[in-house]
Parts: sequence; structure tokens; C-alpha cells
Amino acid sequence: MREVFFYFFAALAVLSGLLVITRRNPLTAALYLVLAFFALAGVYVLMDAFFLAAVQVAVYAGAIMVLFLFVIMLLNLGPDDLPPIMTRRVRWLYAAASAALVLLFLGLDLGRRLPAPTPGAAGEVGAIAARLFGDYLLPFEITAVLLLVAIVGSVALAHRE
Amino acid sequence: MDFQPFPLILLFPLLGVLANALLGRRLSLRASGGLASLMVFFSFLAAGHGFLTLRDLEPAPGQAPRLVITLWEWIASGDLRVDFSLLLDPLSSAMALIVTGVGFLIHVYSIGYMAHDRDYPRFFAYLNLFMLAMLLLVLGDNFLVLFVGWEGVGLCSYLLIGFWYDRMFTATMSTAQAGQKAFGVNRIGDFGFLIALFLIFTHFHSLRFDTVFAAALHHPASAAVMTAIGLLLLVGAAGKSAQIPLFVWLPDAMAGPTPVSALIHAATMVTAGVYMVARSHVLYALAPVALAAVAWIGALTALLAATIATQQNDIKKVLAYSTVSQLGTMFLGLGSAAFGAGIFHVLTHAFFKALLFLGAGSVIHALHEEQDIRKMGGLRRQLPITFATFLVATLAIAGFPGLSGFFSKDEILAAAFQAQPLLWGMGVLTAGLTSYYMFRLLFLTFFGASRLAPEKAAHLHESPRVMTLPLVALALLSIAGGWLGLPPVLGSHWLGGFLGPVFADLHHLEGGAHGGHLGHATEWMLMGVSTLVALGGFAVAWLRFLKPAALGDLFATPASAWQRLLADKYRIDELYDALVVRPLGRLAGFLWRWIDELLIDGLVNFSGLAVRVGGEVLRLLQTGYVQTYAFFMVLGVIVLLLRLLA
Amino acid sequence: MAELLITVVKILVIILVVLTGVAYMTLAERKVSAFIQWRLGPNRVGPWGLLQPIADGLKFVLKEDFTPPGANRALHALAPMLAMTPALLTYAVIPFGGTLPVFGHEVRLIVADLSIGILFIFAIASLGVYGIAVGGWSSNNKYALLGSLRASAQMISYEIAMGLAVIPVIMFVGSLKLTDIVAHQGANPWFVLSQPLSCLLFVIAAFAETNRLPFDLPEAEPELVAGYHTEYSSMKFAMFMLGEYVNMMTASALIVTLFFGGYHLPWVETLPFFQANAAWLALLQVATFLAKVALWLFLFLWVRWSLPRFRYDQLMGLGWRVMLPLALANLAFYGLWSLKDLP
Amino acid sequence: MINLDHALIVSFLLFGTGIAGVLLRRNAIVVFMSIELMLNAVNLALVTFSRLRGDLDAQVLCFFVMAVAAAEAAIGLGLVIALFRRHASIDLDRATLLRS
Repeated sequence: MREVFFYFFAALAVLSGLLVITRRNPLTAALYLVLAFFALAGVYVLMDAFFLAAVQVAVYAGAIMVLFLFVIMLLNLGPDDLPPIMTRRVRWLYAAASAALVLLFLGLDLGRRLPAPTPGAAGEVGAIAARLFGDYLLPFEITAVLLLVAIVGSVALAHRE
Repeated sequence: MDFQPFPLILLFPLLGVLANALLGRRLSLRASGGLASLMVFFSFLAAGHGFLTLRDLEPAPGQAPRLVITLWEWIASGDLRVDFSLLLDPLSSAMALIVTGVGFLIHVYSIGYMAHDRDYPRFFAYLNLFMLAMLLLVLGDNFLVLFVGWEGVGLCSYLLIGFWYDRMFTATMSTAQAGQKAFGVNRIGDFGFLIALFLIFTHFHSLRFDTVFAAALHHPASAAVMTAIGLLLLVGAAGKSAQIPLFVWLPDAMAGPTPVSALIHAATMVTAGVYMVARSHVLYALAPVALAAVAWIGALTALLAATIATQQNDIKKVLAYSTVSQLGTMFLGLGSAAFGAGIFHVLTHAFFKALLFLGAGSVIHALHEEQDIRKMGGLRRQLPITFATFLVATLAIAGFPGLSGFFSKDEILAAAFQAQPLLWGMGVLTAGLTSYYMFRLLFLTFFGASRLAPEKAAHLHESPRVMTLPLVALALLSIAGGWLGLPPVLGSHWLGGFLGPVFADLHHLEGGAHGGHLGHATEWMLMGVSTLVALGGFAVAWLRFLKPAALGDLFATPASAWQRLLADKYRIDELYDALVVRPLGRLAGFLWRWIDELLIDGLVNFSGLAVRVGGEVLRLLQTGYVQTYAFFMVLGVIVLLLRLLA
Repeated sequence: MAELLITVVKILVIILVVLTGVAYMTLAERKVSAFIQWRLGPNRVGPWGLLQPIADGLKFVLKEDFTPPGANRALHALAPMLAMTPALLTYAVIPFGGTLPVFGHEVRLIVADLSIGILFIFAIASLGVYGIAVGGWSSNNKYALLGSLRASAQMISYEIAMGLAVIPVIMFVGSLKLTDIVAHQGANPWFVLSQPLSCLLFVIAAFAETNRLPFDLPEAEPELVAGYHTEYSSMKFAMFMLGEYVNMMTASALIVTLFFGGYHLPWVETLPFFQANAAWLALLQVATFLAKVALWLFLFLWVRWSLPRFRYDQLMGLGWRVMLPLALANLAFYGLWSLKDLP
Repeated sequence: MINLDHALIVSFLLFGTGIAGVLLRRNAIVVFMSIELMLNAVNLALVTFSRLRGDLDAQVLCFFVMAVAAAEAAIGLGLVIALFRRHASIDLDRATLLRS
């Protein structure tokens, strides 16, 4: 069951990723990126990283990508030209090669598996919090400073005199 | 150890420097000079306190009382351990008192002298800096601290000689060049001094005075090494104290303001060489050849400078050569193993030579920068205080009985007589010449008819009280200073008793150097000869320069070849110029054109060119497109990955 | 297999209830507005107009589905779905009762009791903006675009205050699970009493998040025609409307769950009758929950027809200069407060 | 259970896609999105290893990556807006003001 979902989400993520860089319309690309993030969140859930999955959706999909969307809409960006390597004619080759690669990789099996989930891992929010506010307190605080700097910087950049 | 306040001697001048250097522009002349003087006065008080403390100490028998304070560990590298430590013993205490005392009077005098100069904060800052360096020199507990002070006073001397850097000193020499000359000549001396320090450290593994001397006494190095050390130290001392062959800078040092000439180039800094030799007396006692060299150099310098002084017409240059001559006398004393007598003469000389310079300064001040004695005359009525004090100083330096110069000079001559009668003879001759040229100076300046230019005569005035008071104080000291060291026939030698323990370690080493007092008859005889010689010099000067009718002729008659040679200072400067300065200049020119410009500049320019050409080539890679750079990064990562996998 | 079946049934029931609720919310909206404005409201279709929602639905289905020229067809169709789906997803973690015994099974009246419950809600809620943004952008209409820009900015702004307002609650409970939060309120005073400011901030933010008056600037008729759904009609428009009403219900359910004791009804629950009959207790709890939600929905309507609309700068000012600092201060206060219980 | 190598291959493919986007696209916003894709690929690898080792430190690292990504997006989008104001375009090849 888990494997099936994993391959589904993995394929979804990779395909969405490809679509992100091959769409002419930035808004479409952004929406595919959101889809890729969702797929990755699904993979995280399958790996029992619930907290990270939630944060992935909330931060990436819910905040960062909304910003992208917002800016795209604000600048009213239209579709732009693709580089020659991504034009329609070459793209089939490109897609075929990618597909072959994915198939090859999926056929590859070295037999290494992730371990089964440990029971009681559901409380990992607490465990992550303990690390975040324990060993990683200083990086955590510095991250806060970084975000503050980013806010000030972006306001300064985008501010119109 | 209890708190010892004597390092405060150094602190006050330091504060003065900082205050004048940082705030001087906002201070008035009175505030600036007053502050500087006050700081030196405090320093003097601290030195006095140190002296009293020292007197009350009860050292081990045969030892000099001493106080040592280590301020901080300074250098610790391999064997070399040097602390920044200060030493107060009778010798340094006496020197500190001389320096601060005379220094204070000269500071006060300078307030009046520099009244019309816009740059007075700089002047007082330099002057205080000089005090700091000089006191550091005197109070240092090891050769390196002494050396720091040594270089410090050299720097201040340079700065103050060139104080009026925008003026000409003589027709061919600017004040700045005079400063450079002093600095350059001193480089030679300091070079010898430094090598001596290296030798000392190599052989005795320390630079502390007591350690070095103890080591030298108990495990002396070979005679050759000791002689080398002594001679090299003498080179250093000759540089600082203007002895043959390095005396040429001192007359040109007169380019600085007159108080500077009085303080640095007469009373204190130039005696640093004397102090250093006296401090190193143990080393000299172990190197008789070097000691003899000190004596001969001193005697020759004294005689040479005295002869030159007889033909100089610049009031300050006469005094400058007189200083050189007197310093030579001090070296003569040191070389005759009469170290205490040398220091004694440093003391009395500081009083009367400072007084002479300040008096000359007062005259120059009154005459608006006129320094030629041929254009003076008859000033005693207009400048009564200056005249009176100048007279006292002249009598003192000429060695008239009862005044300070008489006692100190006689002590030296007595020692020289014991060591080598020929040296004594040269000393006596010098004394006679000294008496002659000093009275010549006195008569031409203050007696006879006035030869002043009319516009100068109109503005003639006695100096303000702030200048005359130090003159009076110094005059009193010039009279009484000698009583500190009366010869055995007249009373007790207080200074000798005070300084004695410092040099005491010589007695058990070599009986001959200081052994055996002269008989009373001999002493009376020597004193008599000195007095006669002084009177003789006075008489000759009287005959030549106080006959009013003869004066005009005197200046009119063409000088003899001998006189011209003397007036040209034996043309030693020209000799040095031809032998040393110009060859060195040519060598420097060669180095500049071929080594520096061609070779080194070529190398530098070539490397610059190589980088530039390389940059031009690499610039082709810099497209300005971030994505190109990212592409190269990715390529690099792929290469690294392949390297890792392979 | 039974578990899966039960879950599917739970999902179906919730969707049914929610959609029915939404249908009648539209009626309620019109009735309430009518009462407030001293008129009758819909009264022709069925008694008191009770069949009106069905008629409305029929009308939506039958209307022409129009896509404006120059619009991005795919995104234009995608937007309403994006708007509705997150609103419905939230219900997965909201507990609407304790446990109901059915044929020997202890059925928990919640779809998925996730350990990250609250985080899940915020993650999903933050997606609501996509439907509006995409809808506005894909319509190729400047009013729609402006409306969706306003909506995006507004929702992002108030999301922060909303999240900050909930954190003190989480700190008190010590768990992200909504069931734990409700259970905590069963044993302690409701959070509306112990943390009134948190509750007030959350309610205001919830109003803003649902784009309801006084925060309905994204669809302010005088300025923007109808905002981001100007160019929508037929079932697509219906889905937008649906999303909005579902959002309103979700917000009410959240307010109830977080601050008003969830499905708990003090004192009545402790009656011996309910203690003896677990099934009746569960039904009571569900009824309590629904009643509380209904009360809040009424408040939403009441506010809409009573208050004027903010100006845009007032809206942003309120969000950033009042709500955010207040929420931070509130958080700091309860953070320090909770320290007192630590050893 | 999930195949470790396949999870890593997914991460690798996503990263490669991101690189391709950065290298090939000229649209500043798309380039930014490609960078986000690369960051996510790294996150996936981190979570995978975290799961493999049963060690949550890697997940904490993911958390920091997300925070940094948020900061980067804020600054990056500010830059994009500034760029657009100057050139009325966000084509990276047109931002050549500093070229001699």
C-alpha cells in the first residue's frame, strides 16, 4: 500500500517538476510547483514525517507559492518564449529520454529499504520541538533574525520612492 | 613592595603631551605653556620625593640604594626577556632632578620666548614629549628602556630643531635640513650603540643593568669583546653627546628655538652620552683601552671645539661649540675614571650652560632674531638682568673660583692629572680658551659701543619677567651648584658621597683607577693653575675686545689663514661631505636608478602587468550572465562527482 | 475493512450534512436579511420558502456556462474546485462528538484524529487563497484580478493573526490534536473564558478569512462589481458560493471547537441518564455541536447585515497594526502565564 | 517498505530538473521556482535519511531549509519587482546594467 502511494506521489512530483520548467506561462508553472510540493508532502507523510508534511503545505504551498502567485499576478506576466531546447519538437525526445530514465531507475532495485515505522513515532512533533528548542535553539533564533532581515530587505527593495 | 610614586615622574609629562597634543589648539598660550610647565614641575616634585625616599633607604653596606619598579612585562621571546621597568638609584635620581629642575625653568622661560609664535601648542607638546623621553632614558632599568628614551629624545631633538620648518637657518641650509643632519649623524651613533647592545646580550644574556654588570664583574668576556662593547657604546655616546667624530650636528642644531638649544642641546639630551657611559662604568672599568679612548676623545673634542669657538660670530654657535667643548671635558673626566666628577660637571654645566643659552635667547628676543655679535655691543644698560645673569654664567664656565664650574672642572682636571698629565694639559688649555672665548662673547655683546642697526636699537627692551625669573634662578644655581662638590681641601664632597655607592663596585676591582687621593699641596697647585689660566683668558679677551678703538680695526683687518680655518670649523663639514656624504649619495643614486627603478620596479610592474593580462584573458569568461556561471558551477560539481565515483 | 467502511460512511455523512447545511444557509441568509430589513424574504417555494434552495440549485444547473474570451480555460474551470476543496477538507479533523456505539463498534465521531490536527487545518486553510487567486487571474478581467489580489493579501495578512491566536490554546492543552483540545475544555473552563482575547482575535480573523462583511472587500460591489467571481456563472459560480458558505461553516465549527467547548454541554452531560446511555450521550454531543455551530452561523449573518464595510487601508491597518501586535502580546502573556505551572 | 534508492533517485531527478530550470530559463520567476524545486529535492533526501537512521535532526534541518527558502523568496521576489520596475520585464538577459 505504502509503496504504491510512494510511486504515485514520486511520479507526480517528478512530472510536476518537469512541467514547472517547461511551461511558458509562469502562473501555470507556479501551480505545477504547488502540485509538486503537495506530492512531496505526500511522500513525507509516507515517511512518517507528519509535522514536516504539514509545514511543507503550510509554508511552501500556503505562503511562499502564494507570494509567487501574487507577484506574477501583480506584474501581470504573460507567457514568455521557451529556450530552443524546450520547444515542442525537441520536447518529445526530451520527455522520452526522461521517461526511459525513470523506467530504468524504477527497474533498478538494490534491495535497500527504509525501516518499518517505529510505534509511537506519532508524537514526533514533540520530539522535533525538543530538538528545535534544545540543541538547535541558536540556529532557530538566527533563523528568526534572518527572516527579519529578509522582511526589511524586501520592503527596501520593493518600496517605491 | 610598597607603592612607589616615582613612576609619576614619567606620568606627568605624558599627561602634558596628551593635553597639548589633543587640546592644544583650544588652549591659550598661557594655558598651554602653563600646563606644560606645571606638569614638569609636578614631575620635579615627584623626582624630589624619589630622591628623599632614596636617601632614607638603608641599603646593604657597599651597595647603592635602589628602587626598581616593573610596570609590565614587555618582550619575552626566546632568551630575550625585557621588562618595562624603571630604576631609581642615586645616579638616575640626580639626573632626573637635573632634567626636571632645569627643564621646568626652561619651560617657564619658553612661555615668554614663544609668545609671538602661533604654533605654541606643538612646541609645548614636543617639549613635554622630550621630557618624557629624557626621563625614560634616565630612569630605565635596562639598556632597552634606555634605548627607547634615547631614540625618543633623538626624535624630539629632530622635531624641535626643525620646529620652524618653513625658515632658512643659514643661506644654504633650511632648519628642516639641520634637523635631518642631526638625525642622520645620530643614526651612525645609534648604529654603534645597537651593535653594542647585541654584543651585550649575546655575552651576558640580559639587558638589565644589574644583571649585566654582575655578570661582567664575575664572568667577564674576553678583553677584545669588552673593548668592542666599550668602543661601540662610545660611538653611540659620541653621536648623542656630539664628540669627535660625530660632533658636527650640534652647531647646526641651533636652528631650533633657543629654549630648545638650552634644554636639549646643552643641559640634558647631549649629556645622555655621559650618563650612559657613567651607567656602564663597570663595562669600561673592564676595558681599559675603551676607557682611555673615552678620555682621549673627550680631551681632543674639548680642545678642538674650544678653538673653533674663538672665531665664531653667531652668539648661539659660540655657545654650541662651547657645549661640545664642555661635553668633551665631561668625557675626559669619565675617561679618567672619575665618573662622579663627570656627572658633577653635567650638573653644573646644565645650570650655567642653560643660563647662557637662555641669556642669549633673551638677547636674541630683544633684538628680534639678531644673532651676530658683531652687530651688538653695549647691551648691558638696556638688558641689565640679562647682563648680570650672563656675567655670572660666564664666570662660572670660565672657572672663576667659588662658582660652580670651577669645582666640577677642577675635579675632572685633577682626575686627568692623575691618569695622564698630557690629558691634563689639554684640559687646562681648553679651560684657558674657554675663558677667552666666553669673555670675548661677553665683551662684544654687552660692552663697548653699540653697533646695533638703528631700527633694532629702537625696539630694544628687557625681556618679560617670565623669562628673567628663570634666568635669576639659574644664576643662583650656577653660583651655588658647585658647593655640592667641594674638593677635599675645602670641605665635604656631598655629591660624591651621594653618588659614590653607585660607582663603589669599582674600588675592589681596580685600585689604580680611583685609588689614592692627591696630596693637598698638589690640589692647591692644580687649583691655582686653573685660576691663573682662567684669568689669563680673561686678560687676553680684555686686551683684544675692550679697547673701543681697536674694535673697528679688528673686524676690518683681514683674518689670517689660521683664523679663517677656525672660522670655517676646520672645514670638517666639507671633509665629511667629500668623504662620506657624497659617496653615499652616489651609492644611493645608483641603488635608486638601477636597483630600485630598474630591477624592483620592473619586477613589480611585471607582476602587475602579468595579472592585468591574465585578467584580460579571464575576463572573456565573465559574461555577466548568472546562468553561465551557474553552468560552470554545475560542470564543476559533475567533475567532482565523477572524481568521487571513479 | 470495517474501519475503512466506517470512515467512508463518516465522510459521506459529513459531506451530506455540510452541503445541505450550505443550501439552507443561503435560505437563512435571505430570511435573516429580510427580518433585519423588516421584510418577508423568500416565501413562494414551499412553506416559508423552504424549497427555495432546491429551486436555486436547479437554476444554477440550467444556466449557461460562460467562459470569457481571452481567459485561460483550464484554470478558469479549475479555480472553483480549488476554492471549495480545502474548505471541505478541514472537516476531516474536527470532532463533532465523542464515541457512538454502532452494532458493537465504538465509532469515534471524527474522520481522522491526526496528531498534527491544528497544523493540518492551517495548512489547508492557507490553500483557500488559490481558488480565489486563480479564479481572479484566469478571468481576464481587471475587476476580477483586483478582487483576487485583495483577497490574497487579506487572507495572508489575517492568517498570521489567526495562527498566533491559536497558539496559546495549544500551549494550554499541550497537544495539536483537536480531540485533546475539546477534551481539555470538557475538564476545564472553555477557552473563551480563560483566553477571551485569543478568542476575539480568532473570531475577527475568521471573519476576514471567510471574506465576509465587514471584510468582504474582495467582492465589494460598488468598487469591483463582484470581485474575483465577476466572470463566473452557472455551476462554477455555484461552487464559489458553496466554497464561501462551507468556509463560513468551517470557521464556525473551528471557533466552537477551539473556544466554545466543542461538543461539550456542561452539566447536562453529567446527568445519570447520559452517563448510562453512551449512544444518547453521543447524539446529545452531536446536537450540541450543531447547535453551537448554528448559533455562530447566525452571528455571521447578523454581522453581515448590520455592519458597514471597512476601507481597504483600514482593513490592512487593522490586520497588521492592531491584530498582529495584539496577538503577539496575547501570546507572550499566556506564554509567561503557562510558565508558572512549570517546576 | 519504500525503496531507499528510489527515494534518492526521485530527489536526484527533482534536483536535476531544478538545475535545468535555472540554466535554461530566462524568466526570473521561473528561475526562482526552479531553485525552490532544488531545495525541495534536498529536503526529500534529508527526510529519507532521517527515516533511514531514525534520527530527527535531519528533519530539523529541513525546517531550517524551509525558513531560509521563505527568506529567499521574500528577497527574491522583491528583486523581481525592482527588476520589473526598471526594465518592464523580468528577463534575466536584459538585466545588463552593470556590463561594460
